[in-house]
Order: sequence, then structure tokens, then C-alpha cells
Amino acid sequence: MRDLFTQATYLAASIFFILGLRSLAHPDRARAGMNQAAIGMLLAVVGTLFVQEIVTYQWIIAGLIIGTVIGVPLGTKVKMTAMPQVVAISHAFGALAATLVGVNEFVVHDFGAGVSSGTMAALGFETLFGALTVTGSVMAWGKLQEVLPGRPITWPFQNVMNLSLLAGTVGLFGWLVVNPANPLAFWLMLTLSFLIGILMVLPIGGADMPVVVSLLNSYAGLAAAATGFAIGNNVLIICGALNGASGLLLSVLMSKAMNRSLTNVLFGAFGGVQAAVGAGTAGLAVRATTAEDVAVQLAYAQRVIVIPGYGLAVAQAQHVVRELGELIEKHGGEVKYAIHPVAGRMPGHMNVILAEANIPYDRLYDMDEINDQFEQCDVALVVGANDVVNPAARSDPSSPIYGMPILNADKARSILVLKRSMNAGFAGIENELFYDPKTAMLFGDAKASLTKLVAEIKAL
Amino acid sequence: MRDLFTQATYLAASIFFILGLRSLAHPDRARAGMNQAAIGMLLAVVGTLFVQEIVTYQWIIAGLIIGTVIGVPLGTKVKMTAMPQVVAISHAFGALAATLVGVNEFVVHDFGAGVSSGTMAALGFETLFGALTVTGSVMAWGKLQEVLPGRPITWPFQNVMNLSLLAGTVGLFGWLVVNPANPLAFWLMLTLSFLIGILMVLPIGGADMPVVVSLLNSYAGLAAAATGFAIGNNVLIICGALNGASGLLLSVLMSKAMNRSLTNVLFGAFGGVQAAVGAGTAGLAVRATTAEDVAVQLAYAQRVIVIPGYGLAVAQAQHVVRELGELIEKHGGEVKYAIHPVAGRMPGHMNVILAEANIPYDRLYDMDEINDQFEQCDVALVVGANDVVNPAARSDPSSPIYGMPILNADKARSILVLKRSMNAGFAGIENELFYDPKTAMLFGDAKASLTKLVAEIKAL
Amino acid sequence: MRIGVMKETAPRERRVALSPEAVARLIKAGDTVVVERGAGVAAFYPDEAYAAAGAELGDAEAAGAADLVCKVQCPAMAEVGTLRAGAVLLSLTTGESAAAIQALVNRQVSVLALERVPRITRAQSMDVLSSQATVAGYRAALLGASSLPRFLPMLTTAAGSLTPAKVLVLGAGVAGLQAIATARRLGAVVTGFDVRAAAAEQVLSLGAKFLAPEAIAGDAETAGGYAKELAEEQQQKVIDAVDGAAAASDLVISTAAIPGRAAPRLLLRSTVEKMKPGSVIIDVSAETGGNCELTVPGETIVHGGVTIIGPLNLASTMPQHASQMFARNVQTLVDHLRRDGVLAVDLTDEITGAMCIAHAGALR
Amino acid sequence: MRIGVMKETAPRERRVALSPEAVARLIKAGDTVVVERGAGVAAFYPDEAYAAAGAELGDAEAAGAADLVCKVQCPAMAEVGTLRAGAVLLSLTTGESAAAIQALVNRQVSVLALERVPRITRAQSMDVLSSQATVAGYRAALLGASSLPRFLPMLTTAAGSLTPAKVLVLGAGVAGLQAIATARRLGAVVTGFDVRAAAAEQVLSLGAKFLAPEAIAGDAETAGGYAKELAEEQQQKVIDAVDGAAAASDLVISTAAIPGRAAPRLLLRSTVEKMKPGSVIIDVSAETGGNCELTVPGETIVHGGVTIIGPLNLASTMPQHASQMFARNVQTLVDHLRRDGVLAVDLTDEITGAMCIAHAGALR
Amino acid sequence: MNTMTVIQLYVFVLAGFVGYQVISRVPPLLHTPLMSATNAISGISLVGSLVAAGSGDRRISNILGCIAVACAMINVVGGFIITDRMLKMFRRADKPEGAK
Amino acid sequence: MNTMTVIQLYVFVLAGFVGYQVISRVPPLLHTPLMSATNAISGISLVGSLVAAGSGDRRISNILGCIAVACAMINVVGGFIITDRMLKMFRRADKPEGAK
Ligand SMILES: NC(=O)c1ccc[n+]([C@@H]2O[C@H](COP(=O)([O-])OP(=O)(O)OC[C@H]3O[C@@H](n4cnc5c(N)ncnc54)[C@H](OP(=O)(O)O)[C@@H]3O)[C@@H](O)[C@H]2O)c1
Ligand SMILES: NC(=O)c1ccc[n+]([C@@H]2O[C@H](COP(=O)([O-])OP(=O)(O)OC[C@H]3O[C@@H](n4cnc5c(N)ncnc54)[C@H](OP(=O)(O)O)[C@@H]3O)[C@@H](O)[C@H]2O)c1
Ligand SMILES: NC(=O)c1ccc[n+]([C@@H]2O[C@H](COP(=O)([O-])OP(=O)(O)OC[C@H]3O[C@@H](n4cnc5c(N)ncnc54)[C@H](O)[C@@H]3O)[C@@H](O)[C@H]2O)c1
Ligand SMILES: NC(=O)c1ccc[n+]([C@@H]2O[C@H](COP(=O)([O-])OP(=O)(O)OC[C@H]3O[C@@H](n4cnc5c(N)ncnc54)[C@H](O)[C@@H]3O)[C@@H](O)[C@H]2O)c1
Repeated sequence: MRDLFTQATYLAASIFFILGLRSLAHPDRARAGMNQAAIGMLLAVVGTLFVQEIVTYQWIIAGLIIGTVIGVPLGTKVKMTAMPQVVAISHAFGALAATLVGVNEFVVHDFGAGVSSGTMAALGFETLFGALTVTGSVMAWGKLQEVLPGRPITWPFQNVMNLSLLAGTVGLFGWLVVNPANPLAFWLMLTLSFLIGILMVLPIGGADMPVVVSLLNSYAGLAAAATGFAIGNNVLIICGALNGASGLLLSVLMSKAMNRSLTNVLFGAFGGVQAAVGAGTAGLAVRATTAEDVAVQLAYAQRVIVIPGYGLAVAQAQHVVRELGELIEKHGGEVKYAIHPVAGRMPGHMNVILAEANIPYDRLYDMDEINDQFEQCDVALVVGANDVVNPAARSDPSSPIYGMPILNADKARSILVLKRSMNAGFAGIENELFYDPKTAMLFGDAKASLTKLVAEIKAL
Repeated sequence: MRDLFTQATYLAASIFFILGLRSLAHPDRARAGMNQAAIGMLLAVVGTLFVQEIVTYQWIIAGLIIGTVIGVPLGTKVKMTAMPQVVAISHAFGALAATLVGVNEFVVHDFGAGVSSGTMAALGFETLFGALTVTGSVMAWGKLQEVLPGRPITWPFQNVMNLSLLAGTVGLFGWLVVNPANPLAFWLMLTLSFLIGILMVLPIGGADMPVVVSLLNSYAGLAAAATGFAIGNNVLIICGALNGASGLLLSVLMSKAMNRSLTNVLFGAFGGVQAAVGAGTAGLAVRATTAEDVAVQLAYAQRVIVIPGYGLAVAQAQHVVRELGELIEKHGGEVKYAIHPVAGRMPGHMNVILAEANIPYDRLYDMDEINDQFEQCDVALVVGANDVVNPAARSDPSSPIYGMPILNADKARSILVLKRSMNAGFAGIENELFYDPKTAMLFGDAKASLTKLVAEIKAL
Repeated sequence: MRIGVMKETAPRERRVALSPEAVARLIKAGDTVVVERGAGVAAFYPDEAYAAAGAELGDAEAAGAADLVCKVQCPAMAEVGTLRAGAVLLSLTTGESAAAIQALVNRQVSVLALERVPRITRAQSMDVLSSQATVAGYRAALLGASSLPRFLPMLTTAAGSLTPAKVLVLGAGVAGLQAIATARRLGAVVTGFDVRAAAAEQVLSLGAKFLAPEAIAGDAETAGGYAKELAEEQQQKVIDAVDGAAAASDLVISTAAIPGRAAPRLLLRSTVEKMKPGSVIIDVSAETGGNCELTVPGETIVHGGVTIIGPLNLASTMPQHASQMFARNVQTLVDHLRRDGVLAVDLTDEITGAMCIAHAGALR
Repeated sequence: MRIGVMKETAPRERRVALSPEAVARLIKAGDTVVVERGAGVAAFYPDEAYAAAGAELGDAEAAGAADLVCKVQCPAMAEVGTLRAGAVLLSLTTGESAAAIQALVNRQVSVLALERVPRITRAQSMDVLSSQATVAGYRAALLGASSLPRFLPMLTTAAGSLTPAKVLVLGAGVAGLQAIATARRLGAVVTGFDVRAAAAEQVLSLGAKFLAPEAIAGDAETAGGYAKELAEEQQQKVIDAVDGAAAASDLVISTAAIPGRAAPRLLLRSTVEKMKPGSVIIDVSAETGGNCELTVPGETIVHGGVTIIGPLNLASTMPQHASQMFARNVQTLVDHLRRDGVLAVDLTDEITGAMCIAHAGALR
Repeated sequence: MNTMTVIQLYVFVLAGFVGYQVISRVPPLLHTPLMSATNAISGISLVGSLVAAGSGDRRISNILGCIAVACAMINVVGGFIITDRMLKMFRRADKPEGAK
Repeated sequence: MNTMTVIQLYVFVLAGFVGYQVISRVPPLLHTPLMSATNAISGISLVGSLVAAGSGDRRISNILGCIAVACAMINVVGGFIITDRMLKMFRRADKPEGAK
């Protein structure tokens, strides 16, 4: 009866987890969904407390209290900007728990003498993945927190070394499966796993840490699933599988969003294939983005100012830009068009083009009318404009456009630039705005890019 | 070892089934996916043949040969138009197999004396659902094949009668679970189940049979899952669950596509809530459709002729119609616009409106130029036009528009009309075209409908 | 059947009743067409084009001797003699003296008045009022744009931002709607106004705004789709509404008309005086007296910085396409009149009956 | 600083150098402005508007006595005397006799020529050539549309289908592009042509087509963004290409110009004779001799059914907005010339230096 | 209810989830082939039938099993063939070359 | 490999499928919260830790288990709180009334 209750809570918990994750597909429902998942967790814990094997509760209570006392401030006190680090460190703790459970199983079963090969395989798997996740997460935390240097750390023969370590660990694992009662092998494997976690993350750059954390998530999932197999616990298997699959997929998707493959992210430093996304005059970096990535940002923006330029006309993208504007408005945002006096190639070029798409006149704003509003604007969407948003006009007396008043796109909270390349505009000069950390570049023909954005926003 | 092999094939088969069904989300990959599923089925069969319980093969071979000899011609010879019937009948066979397995289990275990309550529950479930699926499918076949009258068959107190029968069956089932060794209850339950299948389908109209077949699919799935529980077979459980869930969802989706709820489809005849979708002057029926339903038709059409009318201008839908046209062209179709001389409310109204959306002049065709091309056109898309496509102008001398040349929309292979209601146009007269069996009506403001169509096509 | 096309003699009339293209269609249908030399020159249809289409070229007498004589304007007194006695005349009969009509009657000429084509669906392709009003509306908008000392569209340039012109179109019939469409195309902010209830939706369907004065009781539309005259008090409401809107506008194009009556007065002197210097009024209804109190038909006057133009026969200022459309209407009518290859004036016919104002020596 | 605005005396000139709005801006910046009575009337800016903006009204002498005198056209010989000796003059200097300039020099007037504003980004807002060319392009398209005997847009009506007019725009500079945009707005099928390579993309960016004659060797663009003269053989290729395109067009708007030289000849008599009767040529370059061989500057001639219009000073036909833009350019220039509230003619300045053609009693 | 049954319940629930998610992505156009496809897959009761037909316990088992096998086989063979024929129609009819 | 393990393998595979499908629908904007959410859920190893901490067999179990419980709890509590804080930012900030 007791067992039945536990099983029922486990089943319910699994369902809650799945539903919770599903709800993340909809920004509006996501929070409610995560509350569901939290309830699932509570159920699983309560269900476990009724398990027959549990005979004493003081240790449990102690652990729960300690964990809560540390966990709550960790979650609440940290600044929003430090979130990725916290996720990494919280992850390390979770993995440590899994590792400890594995070690415990090994220890209590007479140092392996009391387990079958199959169970040992599960146990070993658990310990291996758990351990490397622990150190890997700590390393990721260090890189994100800038305790460790953010740049990839490499040295000669690193590759050979890592591979041999890995081979050694796998060998030990195999030995353990064949002959479980082998404490030496177990402890050695554990140590090597910790080491691998460190070595794996060292050569990856700080900016790629989110991918790493997500991948470690996947490993932690596999460890949990292995625990589930070892102790015959379904909720562990299910959650483990969920995490294993989703973590892997997520890290692939994240790499893709950076226009790189997962292998490139993980082993990029070795092959020297470091993808140079672009470096500006002053060694500054350009942030290239994808329609997918910025679609939600636009959809949920409150105030968007569109800055059309010559490129909009060249791409004949006027109709699509109107569509995008309407879509943002349907999502509750406000869209204005900032018309620079010399945007385009003839006086009134933008007026003609936008009128063709039937964009109402009262959405069009003169430079003087709108220049004060950029500070409150969430996204400045620069469509094929260049010179008219070039801060050099304000700051660089040697520039041919010095003295021309410009649209204050650089004052916006974030800037999204749609153009085909890093090529210059009419005046033939570089534009610092594109290297601004707040700026994301969506490369491609403006019409194509806008069409993609529209499709992405509609698909939300 | 043997068992392990069977289990492995089962696991593989399950994965193949899931992947196969997934591929149905993409018309281009669907066929390949179904081949995968077929391989899965083969694997499952081969795996089963190695099961320890199987000791004799002649009966198996006989059954397989008979099944193939009947099944192949059933699948290949039948006309495309008779497909739904064949699905129904093939379904009846599958359900019969499940029922027979259930009966056999009951019989061989000493007429229930040899089974536990739990197993009996599974067995009973299997037999109950299997049996009602058999007769239900046969009835559906009859209605589709027009062996039985297609109209809903109803009689007084039908509702009360069906409910009491159902209650009786459930009662018997309960009795069996409590006391498995009860052959009388078993046979009675079986008979009642067969009866329920018949009675359930009788009051449903012939046109709704696809929904019924899909729902029976769901029942058959549940029966299979029950079998799986009874004989401890995972592939049966998985396939059963897949079918159970997908059949139910599919019947809900299909009902929705008809703008009705599943309950309305199943019990519509009782409450007299028969949804009158619309009936024309001459008792003809109007076919209302949804954007979802026609999106694929448009996306895959080769030749589309758009007929704009006054409603397009009223809805100010010119920009969206251009977008839709471009989308169809991206899918490889060809889009032309047929401009009737008096479409709209002023000479050249359509020209002005379409020019505003920048639809190139060479896509616009005069009535005389295009009237011969309707016969080759897959879809005539009538957007807010009415009088200019009214066949009464050709055929009804008493009509106020008699003698006016019209666009031959009625000659197209299919016609899709976008308007808000069944209201008349300028001339104030009914339009037969809307009652044409080839015509589907998408009701709503033209701009809203077109926007939906665009979104649906993009989501394909 | 023998068809004659006479050259127009009225001042400012540059159109011709049949274009070479229409002539070709008629000849294909079996008719013979005689065109007076030079008939199409003002509309940029040289005689050679007619000859190439298969027409005979002749003098006025030759054209007048046909069974059916086509003309744009009603023949003046001096021209009546050119027509064969007993011929059928197809032309407008507006703007001509009753005396000329009487002379035609006396000559046993059957007169089919083009402006009387009934407003039914089937006759749409014969309706010259619609086709010529289309031209007039387009020309009115162009004339307005050309007369304004400012841009119609909005323009943001290095030399400052120019606001779009506000255009008010009074009367949203065929001409009014076309004027709205044309002004909108040029980028103006357009408001339309009409007393018929159905007009509001039509104006909106062109993307323009509609000026809705306080509810005008009932609908001001007759069965034929034309407007009827308003009651005194309603008229006042209309004038008040127009007054405010016009004062805020840069360009007013007025096309309001009531068939058979003087054009309704919508723009008073006081309204004009409220308008900004540089504003323009194009009074398309000048022919029937004008919608504006100050309009002088056929002339351009400037009143307190406001230019008021009262153009006459606007369609004729775009003679080629106006003639092409006119000719297509006439040709469709001829096809309608032709029975087995011969001309038949069937007074019981819904269309012919309505058009015929004189037959067999008597006014009808 | 004291600024004077003189009334224009040249025939056909309806613009004024400063609008009330620009006057208000200058006064806000601390200047005093004297406006000659009636200076803005032709542009629909009444004297009251200037007074309301804070200007003093006076006669020509009062305006001429200012530190800085603003005018649209260069003062004629008779007007030179009105200017205070040593004043600074801000005006166009095209089209005026060298004698008048010499007289100004003799009077120690510093002349800043508005047409010489350098074509650099910073000076865009002072460039009257650009702003006035914008007006000219728009007006040329309107003039063309009004002069055509046919519709510009396509129209499908009960009276037949009318094909859209084909418009060819020669020279895709500021005026040409604006003409393209305006004709496109009206629904015409527009083709643009220019010898500068960059123009192709610009024409396409307006949704028009580009006529690309067989590769013209090298690029015909100078550093300033202007075109240079073509070699003989290239010139022939251009003429051939234009010949074919023009023959197929209903309306040709030609704006091709080379600064400081006669307009290039692009339309020969033979080309005009290939055009359809009723076609129209608007030769915006008439002022510098015309792109068409038959153009008579300032007149409208008809040659074989083709109307050829050689308008002079097109910008002035839309005086209100043309003046507004002109005034904004002038005002920005004045702001540029003002240093600590006083007028400073700094010849080392990139813009002032380029504009100054006479200073301290000497031509530069 | 033993552990085995419980874990089978897990399988059932998870498979149901998968089924639901998979189906909800299928476009309406393919609903009919989908119906046919799930029908074909529901022929999996063949597996149960095989065991019955091949068992050595009783003759009745063999007979019932043999009929069941035949019926299930009709379902499987017919179902897959029909589905395939339907899907064949959904190939993009003579897709224009070069179009993407 | 016993039947139990086999059937657990089914559970594993199916759950993997579900995970894959669920994640592939999450928009990129929510990838960071998603990462955080899966991290929180991976705290499920708490369940294993509880069993260890509560077992009566050996003291070592209790101690290791207690540490594991604490660690897992940090993961769970921290993870859920962080996720919630992130998601809070994604509410449509002061959505205009009446807009749908
Ligand atoms: N308005 C006037 O009267 C006038 C007249 C003459 C000159 N100008 C000058 O023109 C400039 C106008 O500034 P602006 O910001 O409008 O234009 P801009 O500075 O010339 O920049 C236009 C940008 O659009 C991009 N682009 C071109 N085609 C595109 C396409 N199909 N899709 C996406 N992007 C495309 C180009 O970058 P990629 O190549 O990387 O795509 C280019 O950098 C000013 O310098 C002004 O002085 C104006
Ligand atoms: N072209 C001319 O010069 C001219 C001038 C005067 C009269 N007419 C007459 O006008 C008619 C023109 O024919 P037509 O086919 O263009 O128009 P129509 O026959 O008047 O039909 C228009 C249809 O559009 C639908 N509609 C209106 N608003 C809509 C919206 N927002 N969204 C979707 N549908 C909308 C209406 O149906 P719902 O209400 O159900 O939506 C209506 O049945 C002819 O009878 C012609 O003789 C023409
Ligand atoms: N069905 C057909 O065959 C057909 C053919 C042509 C026109 N029509 C319709 O007939 C109607 C009128 O056509 P028209 O242009 O020849 O009419 P019109 O030239 O006689 O009048 C022009 C417009 O002035 C308006 N008007 C009258 N008094 C007014 C006032 N006091 N204030 C404001 N506006 C006033 C009228 O309502 C009309 O819209 C239009 O709706 C047109 O669509 C129908
Ligand atoms: N950056 C700036 O500040 C600025 C300001 C104004 C104009 N511009 C640019 O300068 C260029 C020219 O301006 P504009 O309109 O004053 O020039 P313009 O009036 O001198 O000449 C008009 C056009 O005629 C063209 N042309 C010359 N010879 C030709 C021939 N044989 N055939 C065909 N076309 C011929 C020229 O290329 C030019 O485009 C434009 O590209 C414009 O965008 C730049």
C-alpha cells in the first residue's frame, strides 16, 4: 500500500515535470508551468519519505534544512546579471548529490562486492557523469564569475592528454562492470572523472559557458537516470531522460544560435577553428544574431522605433516592414518610424517608400520629434540605414559626415541592425554603432530578414 | 537470450512507430516515415516468433498467409475514393483479432478461473473495447459504402436504452473483475459490447464517419494496450497508448475542423442540436471551411486565380492578398488576378487597390483574357466578390444582372470564397456559386481570413 | 448598318464618339463606318488610324448620311442639316438648346440620348456618364495637385519636413471616388463626403476618411443610385460640417450633383474666406452651377488667396482615353441596337426606350 | 545681425528667400529681419504672416540696407543699387548677366552663390539645388500627367481596359528620382535612365525599371556626385538606347544635366518622330538648353502629335513649399555664417569659401 | 498491483504523451492518411495473436489464434498499403524545377 | 538483463522522446530559463539522496546521504527560485488593457 502511494506520487510527479517543461513553449504560461513542476518535486519528495527503506528521519531533516538555508538566499539574493553563474553552481550541488548517492551505494554494498555487474554499470555511470558534472559546473561558474580567466586555456598535447584520460576512465569503468568488487578501480575512476570535468571546460571560452552548462545538465540527467536504474526508481529515470535529451538538444540549439556547431563550441579551441564572428576597426566585436533569437525580443518589446534607410528601399522591403510593425502592435507594443532628413538617396525617399506600403503618416516622426524618445525605446530597429545613425557625425570631426545631425539610435536600450554585410553606406565610412555591445546585427537582405522575423514572431 | 532478442526488437519497433508517425508532420517525408513504421511492424512480428511460448508454427503460417491473401487485394484494388471504407473494414479485422486474443486468454485460463483480478480487468477491457470496435467499424463501413442509410438513425428513448446497455456492460465488467471465474458474465459482456458498437454508430450521420473511425482507432488502441498489460507485452502497451492518444486527439481535431465539438458529432442526433451549417434557397448546402483546412490546398495548388471584389477594398486586405500570392508562388504555384470590369464601386476600383499593394500589372488579367483559364485552375480564390461571379448573370433572365458578363469562377476545379456572411452583394441577389459542391466558404472579414491563411501556410 | 462619326464643333470639345479600335470592332460585326475627316485629330486619333481600321473617310455630309450618326455633343442648330432625315442620332443631349432638338425632331431624326442610359447592371458598359465621370474625377485631382502651391505628399528632407496636403472631396459618386483615389495615390490625406449612406463604406474602402455630419435623417439615395435633394434643415447641417472640414483643407474637390437639378450649394463665401491662402477649390460641378457660391463656370478666380477653378468638360481635357471609353460605350450600345445586322429602335426595350427622347417626328 | 529679404523681380519668379517660419527661427537666434512689403505674396505668404513672425516690414531700400541680404534670384542691374555697399548677398547667381555681378563687386558686396554649396554631407541642409530639384521633379511629373491625353494608371472598367502609361525618365538625379517616384505613385510603368552607375540601384529602389544601355565604359560620375560629359562613341550608345525606349513611351521626362555645361542631347528629332501621337515630353533641362533637340525653352510646341514642353523655373510653379524649403536652406546657411551673433564671411571655411564668388571688391 | 504493472503504467502514460505531441504537429491535410496510419499500427494486436496461435497448450488456442492472426494480418497489410497509396498523392505534384 | 531493466529502458527511451519534443518547441528567448528549469528538475537526485540518508543500515549512509540531501536541496530550491525570477521578466510588461 505504502509502495503504491509512492509509485502514484512518482507518476504524478513525472507528469507534472513534463507539463511544466511543455509550458515553457509559451512565455505567458511559463511561470505557472514551473510552479507545477515545483509541485511535482514536492510530490516526489513526499512520496519518497514513505518508502519502506527509510527508517530514520533526523538525517533527512538536517539535510533538508541545511539545503534550504543555503539554497534560498542563493536563489533570491543574486543579481539578475549573475544568473548564469548561479545556475552553474546550483548545478554543481545537484551533481554532487548524485555522485554521493552513487558512492554510498558502492560503499554500503560492501565496496562493490554486493552488487551485480548490471547494477555496477548503472552505479559506475552515475558516479562518472556525476563527478565530471560537479567539477565541470564549478569551472563554468568560475569562468562566468570571472574568477577564472574567460579566454580558452590551451596547452600543447592537451588533446592527446584529455583523450588518454578519457580512455583510462572508460577502461576502469569496464573493469568495474566485469569485476564490481574492486574499490581501487572505483576510487580511481571517481578521481579521473573529477579531473575530466575540469579539463573539459578549461579550453572553452567564457562566452560559450551557457552551452557548457546546458550540456552538463544533460550529463547530470544521464547520471540521475543511471541512479534510477541502479535503485529501480522510475521518477529518476524519467527526469534523467528528460534532462538528458533536453540538455543535449538545448546545447545544440544554443550553438546553432551562435552560428556554430556543438563540436565547434566544445573543441573549437583545439583545432584553431575559432569562428571569428567579426572584429571591428578598434578590435571591437560585432554580434551577429539570428531571426529566431530576436523575434521574441521584438514581439515583447513595448516601444520599437524603426529607422528605415536606403537599404530598405533597395530591398523593396516596405510592405514587410509594415507587416512586422502591425505584428508588434498586435503583441501590445508601440511602433514608430524615425525618418532622417537624408535617409535614402533623394529627398523624401523614405516617405515615398513607406507611403507605398500604406504606413499611416501619423506613425512617421521627424528626427527632431523623435530623437528624445530613443532612451525610452526598447528596440531601435535599423533597416538598411547606416550613415544616418553613425555616431561619428557627433564625435569625430575628421569624419566626412561630422556635423550632420543623426538619429540617436545608440541611445536605445537595444539596437537591431538589418543589413547585408559590414559594408559602409553612402559616405563610405565605418559605423561604430555596429560594434556597440547593445547592437545585434541580423545579416542578409532586409526583405528576407524581415520576412523571417515576421514568420518567427507569428510562430511564437 | 531469446527473450532479450525479442525485447530488443520490441524496443526498436516502438521507436520506429514513433518516428514514423512523427514524419507525418511533413508531407514530403511522410511516405518514408510510413515505410519505417512498416519495418517496425516486421521487427515486432519477427521478435514475437522467437518467444518461448511459441512452440508450433503451422497455425501461425496459415493465419499469416490467409491474412496476406485477403489484405493485399483489399489494399491495392480499392479505388481511391473508397479509402475511408477500407480503413473502416480493415479496422474491424484488427479489432476482431484483439477480441479473439482476449477470448482465448479467458478460455485457456479455465474460463477465468486461472486469472487474477488484475489480469481479468485487462482482459475484460480488451474484450469490451475490441468487440465494440468490431461492430462499430463494420457499421461505419456500411454507412460509408452506402450499404446502410447515411442519415442519422434515431428512435424514441434511444438515449435511455443506450445508456442502460452501457451501464449493464460496465456492471458485468465490474462483476468479472471481482469474480473472474464467471463465464456467463463474460459471454454476456461480449455480446453487449458487440451491440453497443452497433447502437453507438447508428445515430451518427454518414458524413461524420471519419471522426467515428478515428475514435474507434483510439478504442482499438486502448484494447491493444490492455492486451499488453494482460500478457505483459510492452510493444502492445506503447502502440496502444500511441493509438489511444492520437485517435482521440485526431477525432477532436476533425470535429473542430467541421466547426463542431466531438460530443456534438457523437451525440448530435440525440439532442437535436444538429448543426445546420447552412442551407441555400433550393435546399442546397453551403460548405463552411476553416483556414487550417484550405491552407494546404492553396500551398500545393499549381494555378490559383484570385478574384478580388468590393469586399477586398472594404476589408483593406490588399496587402495581405499580395502576401498570400507571394507565398503561393514560393511554394511553386502560379497566381493571377482576374479583374472584372465592374468589381468594386467605381471604375478601376480594383486597380487602385491592388496597385496600392504593389501587385505588378502583369499579374492582372482582364475578364476576356482570363475567362478561358479557369478550367485549368486549381483554386479560384474569391475575395469579397459576389455579383461578378454570380452564374445567374448567364442563366437567369429574370435576374437584375442577367446579361452582364461574369468571371467563370464556377469553371475552376475548386472555389474558395472569402466573405463575412451569406449576405448578398450590390445587386442584392443570392449567388448559386456559394452552394456549388466545389465551393468552400471561409467566413469572416477578408483581411482576417487572409491573415489566417498566410499564417497557416507559413506554419506548414 | 451604316454608321457615321461626325467631328465635334463645340468649343473645348476634343473627344470623338468612336475610336479607331471601336470602329474596327463594329466593322468586324458587319457594319460600315464613315468618319468625318479630322474627327479624331484633337483626340490624337489621326485619319490614317481610322482608315487602317477599315473606315471610309468623308466630309460631314457623308457622315451625316448614315443610318446611325454618332457624336459626343448634340449637334448645334447649324449641324442639324447635315443629318439625313430619318436617321438615328446617338449623342449626349445635355447643354444644347431645345431649339436644336426640335429641329432634329422636325427632320424626323430619332434621338437616343446617351446621358439617359438607365443605371442597371446590364447597361453599365454603355453608361457614358460613368466613364466620363471617371475621367473627370482623375483630372480634377490632377488639376488640384497642379494648382496647389505645395506638395500633396508628405516629404521629410534635409530642407525641412513638409506636411501632407489635406484634401476634401465633396460628393463620392463616380467622379468623387476617382478623385479620392487619385489624391490618395499622390499621398494626400483625403476625406470624402456624401449624403448617401452607402458612400461612407465606399470612401473608406479607398483608404480615405469619411466626414460624417450629424446623422442625416433617412437615406438620401433614390432607386437609381442617385442622390435626392435634401430638406432645408438637413442641408444646413451638411453645410456646417463642410464648412469646418474645408477650412482645414488645402484642396477641396467638389463633385456633388443631383441629376436634373442645379448642383447643391455646399461651399459658401464665408467658408471660402476661412480657408488658408494658397488653398484651391476645384468645382467639378461648375457645369450645373457649381457647389461653391463663388465659382464662375469655366474660369479661375482667386478670392482672398484661395483659387477657385470651375472647369467645364473636364473629360475632354484628356481626350484620348476619354474618347476610348466613350467609344467603347457607344459601340456596346450599337451592338445592343443591332438586330440581325440592321438598326432597330425598339422602344419597348428597357435601355433603348429609356434613352429615346425623340422618334418618328415627335418628342417623347 | 540684420537680415533683409527682398522681393523678386524676375518674371515667373514667385518664390521668396525666407518664409515666415524661417524668419521666426532667425529672430529666435537673435537676428533682426527686414522684409520688403509684398515679398511673399506670390508664394502665399502675406505680409501679416511676416509681421506675426516678428519681422519688420519695409520697402526695398530698407531690406537692401541690411548686413545680409537674402534673395532667390541674383539682383538685376536695376536692383544692385538697393543693396548697401559692403553688404553680403545670399542668392542664386545663375541666369544673371556678368554685368550685374560686376556691379555688385564694384559696390563691395560680398556675393555668396547658393548654387555653389558644396555637395558634402554636412551641407545637405543648405543645398538649394537639391531642394528645388525635388520640387521640379515632382512638378515635372504632374505637368506630364496633366498634359497627357490619357490616364497614367491602369484601369479596368466597364468601358474597357486602359493600359498604364509608360513613362521614361532621363537623368536620375534629385529631380529625376522625384519624378520617377511621383509617376510611380500615379500608377505609371516607369523606366529610369542615367549614365552614373550608382543611379541604377537608386532607380530600382523606387520600384521602377532601369534602362541599361550596353556597358558604358567606366563610371560617368565625378567626385562631387555629378555626372561628367561622355565620350563621342559612348554618347551615341546612350542616344540609341534612349531612342528605342522613348519610342515606346507615352511620357518622357528628361532631367539630365552636367553642371556648368549645356544639357546633354538625348532626344533627337528622329526619336521624337518615332513617338506616338499624343505622347508628351517634359524637358526639365530646358533652362540649360534642353535634352531634346526640339525643345524651345519656356514654350510648348507640338511636333507630329508629340507635345514638347520646355518649362523654365519649375520650382517656382509651386511657390509655397518651394519657398519653404529654400528658406530652410537659407536659414541653415545663415546659422552657419553667424559667429557669436555677428555675420562672419570666413573664406577658409569649407562651405563659405566654396560659395563666395565676390568679396571685398574682387571676384574670386 | 505489482511493480511490473506500475512500471507498465509509466510506459503507457509516456507513450500517450508522445502520441499526443506527435499528432498535434500533423497538418490537417494529412489527417486522413494519419488515421489510416494509426489504423495500420493498431494491427500490432498481431503480436498477441501470434502467441496464441503458436502456443502448444490447447487446440482452441491454435484455432482462435489462427483466425486472429489472419484478421490482424489483414489489418496490417491492408492498412500499410492504403496509407502508402494515400501518401503518394501528397507528393508536390510536378514541382517546378529550380523552385525551392 | 532482467525484464525489469528492459522495461525501465522503455521508460528511459520514451521519456527521452518526450523531452526532445517538449524542448524543440521552446522559443530561443526562453532557452536560458529553460536551462535553469531543467537544472532545477535535475535536483531530482534528491529522491535518491533521501533514501540513502534515511536508511537504517549504516552510519556512513546516513552521513553521505545527509550531505547529498543538502546539496540536492540547494539545487532544487535555488533552481526553482532562479527560474521563477527569470520568468517573471518575461511577463508582457504592463500589457495595454483591452489588447488581445
Ligand atoms: N536623401 C537624400 O536626398 C540623399 C541624396 C544623396 C545622398 N544621400 C546620402 O545617403 C545616405 C543615406 O543614409 P542611409 O542610412 O539611408 O543609407 P546608407 O548610409 O547609404 O546605408 C544604407 C545601408 O543599407 C544597406 N543595404 C543596402 N541594400 C540592402 C538590402 N537589400 N538589404 C539590407 N540592407 C541593405 C547597406 O549595407 P549592406 O551593403 O551591408 O547591406 C548600407 O550600408 C546619407 O549619407 C546621405 O547623405 C542622401
Ligand atoms: N465598378 C463600378 O464602377 C461599380 C459602380 C457601382 C456599382 N457596381 C456594382 O458593384 C458590384 C461589384 O461586384 P463585386 O463582386 O465586386 O461586389 P459585390 O457583389 O457588391 O459583393 C461584395 C461582397 O463582399 C463581401 N464583403 C464586404 N465587406 C467584406 C469584408 N470586410 N470582408 C469580406 N467580405 C466582405 C460582401 O459579403 P458579406 O457582407 O457577406 O461579407 C459582399 O457580398 C456589381 O454588382 C456592380 O454592378 C460597380
Ligand atoms: N449600378 C450601376 O449601373 C451604376 C452605374 C454608375 C454609377 N452607379 C452609382 O450611382 C451613384 C451616383 O453616381 P454619379 O457619380 O453618377 O452621381 P452624380 O454625378 O449624380 O452625383 C455625384 C455625387 O454627389 C452626391 N451628392 C448629391 N447631393 C449632395 C449633397 N448635398 N452633399 C454631398 N453630396 C451630394 C451624390 O450622392 C453622388 O454621390 C454612385 O454610387 C455610383 O456607384 C451605379
Ligand atoms: N551627398 C550630397 O550632399 C548630395 C546632395 C545632393 C545630391 N547628391 C547626389 O548628386 C547626384 C546628382 O545630383 P543632381 O540631380 O543635382 O544632378 P544634376 O542636376 O546635375 O543632373 C541630373 C542627372 O542627370 C544625369 N546625366 C548627366 N548626363 C547624362 C546623360 N548623358 N544621360 C543621362 N543622364 C545624364 C546625371 O547623372 C544626374 O543624375 C545625385 O546622385 C544626388 O543623389 C548628393
